[in-house]
Amino acid sequence: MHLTLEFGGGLELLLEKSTKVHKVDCQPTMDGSEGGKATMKGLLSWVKSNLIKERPEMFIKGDSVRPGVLVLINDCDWELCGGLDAELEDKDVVVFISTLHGG
Amino acid sequence: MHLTLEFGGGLELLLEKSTKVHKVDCQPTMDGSEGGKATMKGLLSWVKSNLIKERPEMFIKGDSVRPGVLVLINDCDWELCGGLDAELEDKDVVVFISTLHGG
Amino acid sequence: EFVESGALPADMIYRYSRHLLLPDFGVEGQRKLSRSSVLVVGAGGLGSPVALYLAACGVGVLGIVDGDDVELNNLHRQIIHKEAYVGRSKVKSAADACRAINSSIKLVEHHHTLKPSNALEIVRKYDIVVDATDNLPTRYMISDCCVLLNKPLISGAALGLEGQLTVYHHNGSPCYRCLFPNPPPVAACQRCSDSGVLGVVPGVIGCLQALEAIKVATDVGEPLCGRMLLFDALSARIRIVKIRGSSPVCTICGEKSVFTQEEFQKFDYEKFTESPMSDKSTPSLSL
Amino acid sequence: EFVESGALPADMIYRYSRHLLLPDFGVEGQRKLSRSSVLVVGAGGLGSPVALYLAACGVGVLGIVDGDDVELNNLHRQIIHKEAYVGRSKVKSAADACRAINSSIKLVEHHHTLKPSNALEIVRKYDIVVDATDNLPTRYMISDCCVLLNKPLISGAALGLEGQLTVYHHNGSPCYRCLFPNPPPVAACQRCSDSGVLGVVPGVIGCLQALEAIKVATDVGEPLCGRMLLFDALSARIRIVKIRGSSPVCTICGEKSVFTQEEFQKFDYEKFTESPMSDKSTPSLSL
Ligand SMILES: [Zn+2]
Ligand SMILES: [Zn+2]
Repeated sequence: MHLTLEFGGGLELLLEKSTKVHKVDCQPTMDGSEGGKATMKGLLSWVKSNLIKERPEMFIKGDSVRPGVLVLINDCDWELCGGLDAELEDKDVVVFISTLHGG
Repeated sequence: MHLTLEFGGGLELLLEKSTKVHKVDCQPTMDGSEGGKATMKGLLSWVKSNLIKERPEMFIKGDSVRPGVLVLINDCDWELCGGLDAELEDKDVVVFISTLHGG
Repeated sequence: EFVESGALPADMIYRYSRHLLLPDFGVEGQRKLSRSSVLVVGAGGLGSPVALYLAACGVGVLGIVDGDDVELNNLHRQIIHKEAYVGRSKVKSAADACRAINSSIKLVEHHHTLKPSNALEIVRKYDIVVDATDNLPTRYMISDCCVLLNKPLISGAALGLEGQLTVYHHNGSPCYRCLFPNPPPVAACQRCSDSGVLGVVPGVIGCLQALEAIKVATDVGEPLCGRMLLFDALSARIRIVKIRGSSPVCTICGEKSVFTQEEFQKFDYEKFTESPMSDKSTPSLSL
Repeated sequence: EFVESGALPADMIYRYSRHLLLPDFGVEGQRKLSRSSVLVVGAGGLGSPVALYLAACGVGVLGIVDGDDVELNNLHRQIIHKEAYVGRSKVKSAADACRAINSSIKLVEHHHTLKPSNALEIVRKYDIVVDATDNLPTRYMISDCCVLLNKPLISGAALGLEGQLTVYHHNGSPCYRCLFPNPPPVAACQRCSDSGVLGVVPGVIGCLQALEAIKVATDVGEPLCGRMLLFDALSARIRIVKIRGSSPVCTICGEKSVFTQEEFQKFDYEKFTESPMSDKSTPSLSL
């Protein structure tokens, strides 16, 4: 499936060339098959393996994102869409953004 | 078809209760039939008849919008989509906004 | 306190005439503003435009709290401070600048660092709190304090070329702990002094904070409750996203919260976040 | 002119350290800023934050042009002016405020109303122009002038509770005439003095104008070329939309344009728009 993944608030520094926007084609199902349900859980695992180039502990903690990271599916907090179990559809936009503290 | 129409930059003053966002169900074809092509030309005529409550000359001039009004179809200048002949699809968002000069 | 009732005084009508002409704002909006009190925590990059615009627009009482002094390397973004104030108190500098543009409002200078020991006493006096600080422990502390005292919190942040903005604990919106129950790892706590910030980015966010404070004070428009604004200066993109509401299981604002003012006063926010409240380190630049 | 070459002077390194730390900006960005010159047309609601943030961030030369004097009813939004300057020149007031926050940049005061007769001569001296004016004929005039002299134009506008922003005549973006070849009917030309404006709305747009000017000056990021930002303060919604590019048939910037500097100097912008260039009327309020 085609997904647009965006990283911000400093998370982009964990990716190659600090690129913020990634248009990807992936099967974020639990077993990587085409048939299964694509979930956020599967996507996190895919992102960790395929996009994160350094310090994965700055992105993942346990099987979720680390504290201080907001996850948005189509501009909506993933907590409102099912969190790790949220199902993804073709062309969804998923944003990972680290909260800022400066001022 | 379902359309979201938004008015801004003062154009909302021409509408009932100065409401900016209107979710409408209409057939903006040239003859109002369900079969024909829905175009911006048809929509302008529909808006003039159904939404504009006063001073239509502040919205329409000839068969187009008056000078100083930008028209956006799904966040894109209608000049890039065919102008009056641009075809509309179900769930499109059309914005009419008057340019501001203050500062 | 500042405008008793009925018509506004003639000098106010002239000063705020451009507000009074606004159908959605008008005399009633201006009167509500003049009766409101707003506390700005931090007179830095965010606090500069917040304080200037809130003073200019005519809030009744504007409190500013900051324990730091003005430094030359603040001036690239903290436009409220003049070179002549370098080495002097930020609060004094900011309050003097606000008085110079509007002598008709009441300015209160709190020349301390906000801490659990003094926060309740200070915050209690105000209707609305603006978080314009620069560090994580203070952000948790202000949010907890606003929940305990039931004050709306206009929270902004800026770092590098990005900014974020939301309104906490108002109209069902979450508190900071609802969104971030656990603090991030220390390595994720970048500050302006570590990572830099383009000066005008806190300018944009600070202006938007002043706007949200005005909307909350006057009950005009839809404040950013349950929504967060994400600003990316480099690409000139702004996203306004829907975020979760107040969590029923939040340890601070949730239904079963047992967090008290006494506990607040003893809570060690620096230990909780493993991060210091003050940000006085000088960056080490090798150019 | 202001920084010769090689390393930045030590006082600059300290003052701008938070910019130098930014990987996307750094020493090269700061050096480009210090070598750039920006003209701000209008020292009002938009011009206040534009001038303050451009001065603070360290542009090399900042020119301000405005023929008006400070009035008390400006102060609710024009945060660059102090009460003490009421009745005095806006340009002097704004330049003094900018000098107080950054004495290391060059400030140029143009105490005139910008007109076809003087615009070419003034605009010619600058790299970038910021339109922070408040009326339609001046907006057409500045755009035409920028096309003739090939300068990027950072254009902002604010009225009521709304604002708009784009960058004209840069990287293939349109000029004002490409978008609006014909002026609107007179009745559509509302001004702040007719319709009011919430003070912080031009604050938000002005900060964003300063940001776009910095991006154009340093060639960092993607300026708002071929895009327009639409800001609705009441609902806290911001839309960034795609607009047409420069039109090949535009009478001013198009391939076959025959518009000359001589014609520009004689062009009657007030007659073209049926609207006056100055905005000194006092609103009639019956409260
Ligand atoms: Zn909570
Ligand atoms: Zn053109």
